Amino acid sequence: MTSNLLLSLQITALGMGLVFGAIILLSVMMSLLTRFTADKETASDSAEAGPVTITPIPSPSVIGEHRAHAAAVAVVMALAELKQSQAFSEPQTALVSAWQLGMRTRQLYQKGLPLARKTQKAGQE
Amino acid sequence: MTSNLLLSLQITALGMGLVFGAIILLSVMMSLLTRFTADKETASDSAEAGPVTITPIPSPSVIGEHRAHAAAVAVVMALAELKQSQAFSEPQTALVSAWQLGMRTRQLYQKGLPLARKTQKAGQE
Amino acid sequence: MTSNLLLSLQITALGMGLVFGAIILLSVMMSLLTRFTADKETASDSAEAGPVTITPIPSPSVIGEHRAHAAAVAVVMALAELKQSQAFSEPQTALVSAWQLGMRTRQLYQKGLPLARKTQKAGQE
Amino acid sequence: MNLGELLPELVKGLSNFTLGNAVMITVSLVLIYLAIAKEIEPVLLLPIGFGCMLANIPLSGMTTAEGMMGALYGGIRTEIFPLLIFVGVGAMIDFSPLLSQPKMALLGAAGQFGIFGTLMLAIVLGFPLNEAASIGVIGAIDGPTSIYVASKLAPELLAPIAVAAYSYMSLIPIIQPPLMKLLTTKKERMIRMDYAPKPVSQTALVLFPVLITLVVGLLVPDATPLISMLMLGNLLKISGVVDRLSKAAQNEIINIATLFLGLTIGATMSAASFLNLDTGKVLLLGLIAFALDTIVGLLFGKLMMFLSGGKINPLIGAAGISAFPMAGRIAAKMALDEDPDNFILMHAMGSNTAGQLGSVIAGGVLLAIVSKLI
Amino acid sequence: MNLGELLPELVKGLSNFTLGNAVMITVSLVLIYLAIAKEIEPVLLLPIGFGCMLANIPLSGMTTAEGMMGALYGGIRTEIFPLLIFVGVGAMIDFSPLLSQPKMALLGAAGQFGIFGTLMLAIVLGFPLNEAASIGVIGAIDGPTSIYVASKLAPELLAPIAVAAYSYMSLIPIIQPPLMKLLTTKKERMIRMDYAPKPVSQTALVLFPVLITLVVGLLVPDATPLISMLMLGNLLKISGVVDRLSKAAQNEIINIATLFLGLTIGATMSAASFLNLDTGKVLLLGLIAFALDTIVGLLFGKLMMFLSGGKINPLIGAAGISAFPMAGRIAAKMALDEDPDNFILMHAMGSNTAGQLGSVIAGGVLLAIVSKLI
Amino acid sequence: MNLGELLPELVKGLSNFTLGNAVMITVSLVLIYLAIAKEIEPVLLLPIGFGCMLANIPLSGMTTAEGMMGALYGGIRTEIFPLLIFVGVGAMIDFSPLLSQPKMALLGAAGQFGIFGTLMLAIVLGFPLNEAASIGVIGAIDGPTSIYVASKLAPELLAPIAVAAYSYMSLIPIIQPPLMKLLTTKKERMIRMDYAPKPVSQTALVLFPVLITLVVGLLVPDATPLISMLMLGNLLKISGVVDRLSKAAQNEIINIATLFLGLTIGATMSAASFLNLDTGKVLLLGLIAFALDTIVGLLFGKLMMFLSGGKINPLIGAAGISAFPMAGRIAAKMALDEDPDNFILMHAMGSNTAGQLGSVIAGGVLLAIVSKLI
Ligand code: NA
Ligand code: NA
Ligand code: NA
Repeated sequence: MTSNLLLSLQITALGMGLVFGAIILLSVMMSLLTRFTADKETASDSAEAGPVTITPIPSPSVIGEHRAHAAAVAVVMALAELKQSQAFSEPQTALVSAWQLGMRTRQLYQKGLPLARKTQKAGQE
Repeated sequence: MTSNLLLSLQITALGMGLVFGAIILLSVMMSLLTRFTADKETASDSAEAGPVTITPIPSPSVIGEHRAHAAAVAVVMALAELKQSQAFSEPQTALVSAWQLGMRTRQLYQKGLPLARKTQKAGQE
Repeated sequence: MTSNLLLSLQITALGMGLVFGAIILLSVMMSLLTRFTADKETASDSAEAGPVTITPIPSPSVIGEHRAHAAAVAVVMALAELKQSQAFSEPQTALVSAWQLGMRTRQLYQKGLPLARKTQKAGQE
Repeated sequence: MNLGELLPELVKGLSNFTLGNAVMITVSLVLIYLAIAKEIEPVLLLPIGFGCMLANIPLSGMTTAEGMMGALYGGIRTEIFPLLIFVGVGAMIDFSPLLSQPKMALLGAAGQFGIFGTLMLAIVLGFPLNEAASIGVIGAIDGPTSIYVASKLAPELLAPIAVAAYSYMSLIPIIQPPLMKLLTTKKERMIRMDYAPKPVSQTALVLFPVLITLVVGLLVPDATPLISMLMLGNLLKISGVVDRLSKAAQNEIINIATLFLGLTIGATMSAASFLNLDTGKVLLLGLIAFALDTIVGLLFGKLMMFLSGGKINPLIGAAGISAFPMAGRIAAKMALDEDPDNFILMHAMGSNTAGQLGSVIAGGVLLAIVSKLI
Repeated sequence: MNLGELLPELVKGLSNFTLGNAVMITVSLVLIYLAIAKEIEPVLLLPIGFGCMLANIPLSGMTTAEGMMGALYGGIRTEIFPLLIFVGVGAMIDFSPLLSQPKMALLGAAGQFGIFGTLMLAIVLGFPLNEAASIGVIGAIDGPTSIYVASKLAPELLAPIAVAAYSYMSLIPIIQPPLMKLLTTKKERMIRMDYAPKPVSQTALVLFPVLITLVVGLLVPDATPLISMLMLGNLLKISGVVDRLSKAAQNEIINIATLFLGLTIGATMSAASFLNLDTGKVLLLGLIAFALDTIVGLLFGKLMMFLSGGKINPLIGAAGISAFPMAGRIAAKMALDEDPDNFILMHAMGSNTAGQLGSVIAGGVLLAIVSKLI
Repeated sequence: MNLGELLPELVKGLSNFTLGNAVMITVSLVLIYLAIAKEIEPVLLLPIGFGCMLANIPLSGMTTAEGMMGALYGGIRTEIFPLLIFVGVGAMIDFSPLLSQPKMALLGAAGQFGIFGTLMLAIVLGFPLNEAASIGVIGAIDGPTSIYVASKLAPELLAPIAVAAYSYMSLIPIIQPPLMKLLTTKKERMIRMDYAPKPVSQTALVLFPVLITLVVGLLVPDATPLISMLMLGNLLKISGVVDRLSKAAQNEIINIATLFLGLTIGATMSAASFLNLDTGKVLLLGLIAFALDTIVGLLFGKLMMFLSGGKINPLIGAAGISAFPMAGRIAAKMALDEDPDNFILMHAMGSNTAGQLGSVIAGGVLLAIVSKLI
């Protein structure tokens, strides 16, 4: 019993140690990762990335602009939602046809046939 | 052979008896169920319930209103269909983003940011 | 080794022979198939058939019309795409409700209830 | 070495092709034709027909235990395919017409007589009890139930029973109307039914599947898998809180299960196992069961008409056999043909959904009795 | 023969119905009620409740090895269901808030103390080590991880642990706020956190799941299945080049896995296996683990507050327990309630996603240590 | 007890990490990079790369028989994954260009020579017959067929063969154009092809998959599984009566099968099994098979050009190798590059779909001959 308790104490110490060790390693890794991959056009990127991506904006200290930030975030979110909604409602086209269509489209843009181009758009909406 | 026939007769008697017994029990259960759960705003309820729900309306005896009833039913059906069509075409949003977005929305409605609210709507359409 | 090589030569001869044999048979089968099933309203058919169906049009030799042909093809493709996109975004209605609704619709068209008919349309869009 | 010895290997397909294969492939082509050209239950007859074709291409290896069809057969042995289909069907059924007129339920019991009547007939024809029972269930024109019972009691008859259960569904507009005209007078068919049901609350609709599962499960344990999956699907839909699951049940789950079930059933239709007198008898007896179900349903409908003092249109009795939802639709259509203002669809669907419950219960009862006797 | 001898067969359902079954069916009805009426994690509690109901209908045969639930149980034995759910969850998680503030990760480590604290407590209460460890993991309020660890270390406790892990998720708004108020001052809860993260590039977001899988996999091999499937889902989404797969993961795959997992877990809740003192202890200890996780998380949050000179709002510490994404949401809500202009959602989600990583790592660490010791 | 003895357990991941693992993880990162950054067949290379990474994390237990990957491997052993992918591919193929110009089919036969040529080469290099045959099939650049044949004849080479078959698909724009320029004159590439096909009726399009299945199945039974699933998918789509199934095939079924297949294939790429000279040889020979296929296809195209009196553009010969639909696309692009008004896409796709049939038939023929000889 006491031995068990002792054992469990050791497990706790060891376990929490390992968890903290691993997490600290990960957090170092993350800072390096973000540092070495930092780039400009992040906002657009992450907005495209998916519905749950938040655009990091250097946030001001003024309250009013706090609101602005929240608004910006919400807008991006909503747009992302919207994006996704389209992504979902748009036909999951057969790859094949996609390829063929894609190719023909190229040909047509080269020569520009208004009719075809119009239908094209319809096709993608 | 005759013994087999006799047996099958017994099975039939027993089987039909059991089936009727069970069904009668169920029908009693159903009447109790509907009696004890009866409530007002059934129409809306059932319309939401799904595409195949029929709105029970105390039906009149006049023929003309028979038509009316059928019309009403059909309308409810059509609306249900419509509802469902929206249900289906709306993005199956990632739960996470749904939560986060939902929360931000609350915040924004508290402060009321027209832009955000507009985009919001777009997001849900 | 040489025996192996000999063997592989035999396999190649035999294998290519069988492949050509089978393919030739299939190509004969195909010509018969198209000959005996030829019909008129192919274009519409194939457009309905799916996203990757191409409408064969007796093609002229003039270059300009070559373009026209490609355009036509692309249009059909785009339309097919469009069709499919609708097919995908429209609710995959429960068969049951589809049946019931379908039936009611018939009844209503018989008697013509504008309201119902309108909602109907909405339901299907 | 001499490749000459390879020749038999290279023509093994043709050299092992039997007349029986030819016949069965013709059958498969007919099934595919009916599915595509006549749109008869295409979602099932097309895969069944295609599977049948595969089963009769010699030495393809697809129907061996290691082959694809052999692997998919596990979905039938464990009954997972028919049960998953029931989850999807349950999510598409609406029980409110039944809930609002509980006495309609009786029609769902009467509509099962053909099952037992046919069982007797099959016994007389010399079928063993387990096969006779499986054949009778065809009368319910209820695919998953028929397949479930057959795979438990008489797997050797699975193919013909499944084919019958699904293809007869399409014979409803051909078989039932004449019987209706034969057994009911125009006057009876014109009976208007006031539609003044008790209002059905959302609560009742949600409690319904739960209670049905409990009551039927405790009374007829062997019916639990079928009834519970049907009710699970219904609960997923009606609860309104698990849209993702309800849509999954109505789409990916039922679609995939249907495709695989069809292929696997078809793959059991090898000439060896399918081409024999029994198959013919099964198909014929199934037809009789179907007709008997309809007849007794109609007669019981007339009985209720008398008891109700002519307030009940006997046509709805024919919807009690199950064959959901076709039978309910046809009954309403018949009434409509006699009088374009006679709408009994609600009542017919009530009887029809009751028939669905009835046939599942009957299937469970048969399983219980027969598995005990054999 | 004499049908009399059939009677026992016909009432077997009722005659085998035990008081225990009645109790468990009541439990199942409560779970279904909570799922539908209170919308508490309906996607899981509804199937769990329904499966529990089925498991307590005597002789239905569904939970035998040949039955449907028996067959589906393979998805838990092979851990495929929980892992597929993680693929879907991963495709729904956004790690950018964490990536932009890596030090938040520490909160995800502190939030796992309750797991070990509860392990100690369970040992004291006399649970064997393998069960004690499985119970502790409930503290993460992370269903798939709890199920994964339990099915490896103590399958006999799978049902109560799964039920706890999923139903406690819904207790977060009830359990955490009081603890937050108790352990933090209004002034602390009102701390504003400047949100000036390092910008996160698409490249970083794509590399993240790959690196996490490698690092965690090499450090804690036993955590690889959980972490890798979570990261695979995330990679499918964030890569942006495999929309079909990402959508499949977020829809058909997770929906089907969730439905089957819920049913199967529920089906393990037979009276025989569930109705005993241990279950009560497990549920209670799980609650303690949950509370301990929250408390230590908050205290660590306060520590970071002091170290940062009051720049960090301690509330986000409570989000480090995992319970993704509810805990993060609640923390932000608390701050908002004190001051409608105090937006700490980004920070809370950073801490919350770190908690998700932390609980998976803790689970793996426990598996490694315990499986070695027993 | 002394926790010291736990240390080896805690560092087992790192202590068992071999140089081979490091190399293979690098390989996996390259595959993932190509998939995401270069968008090279991401739907397959991403899962394959990720699976490869998992297979080289020591002691994760995922690739053991009880692990997730071990369980999923059943989908390859039973060939269900590649066959389900073919169902989806079939639902995406349009055979009307081929049906409208049946003589194009011949190109699909010529395009398979590389398979046999490479088999000879592999024999010379000392590969046993079964492996040589599996390697040759890479030439078809047809993933499912390559995987199907390899898993039957030489499962030990499954990983390199699958990787080659899928990654070479992306080399088509790099490998084929030079060969085309080398073997054809600009004048030949500029040949215009009148597109005056026989009209193709819906009936023909529906009968096509059925007849192909029957004819190929009877001639080459070993090709039945592949050809029949390809044709089943096509029939589901073209029949137009089973939209639910056709969509299921084009979406949930193919998506899930693709994800699982990719992961499982990748999981076979452990350092032990993948890092050896044979793998290098396989990859190289696969490349040769690919090139040979293209060359012979082009030469046969020229032959047809001469026989037709210059009416046939030899470029479409290169599309006969299979590699559907990339090869067809490239051939048309080459013609377009020479003359922006030269549209031979219809003809190229005709030849390309014929190549798809040809490679399946060639695969079946090899299975028949080789399995008889070994
Ligand atoms: Na019946
Ligand atoms: Na935790
Ligand atoms: Na080839």
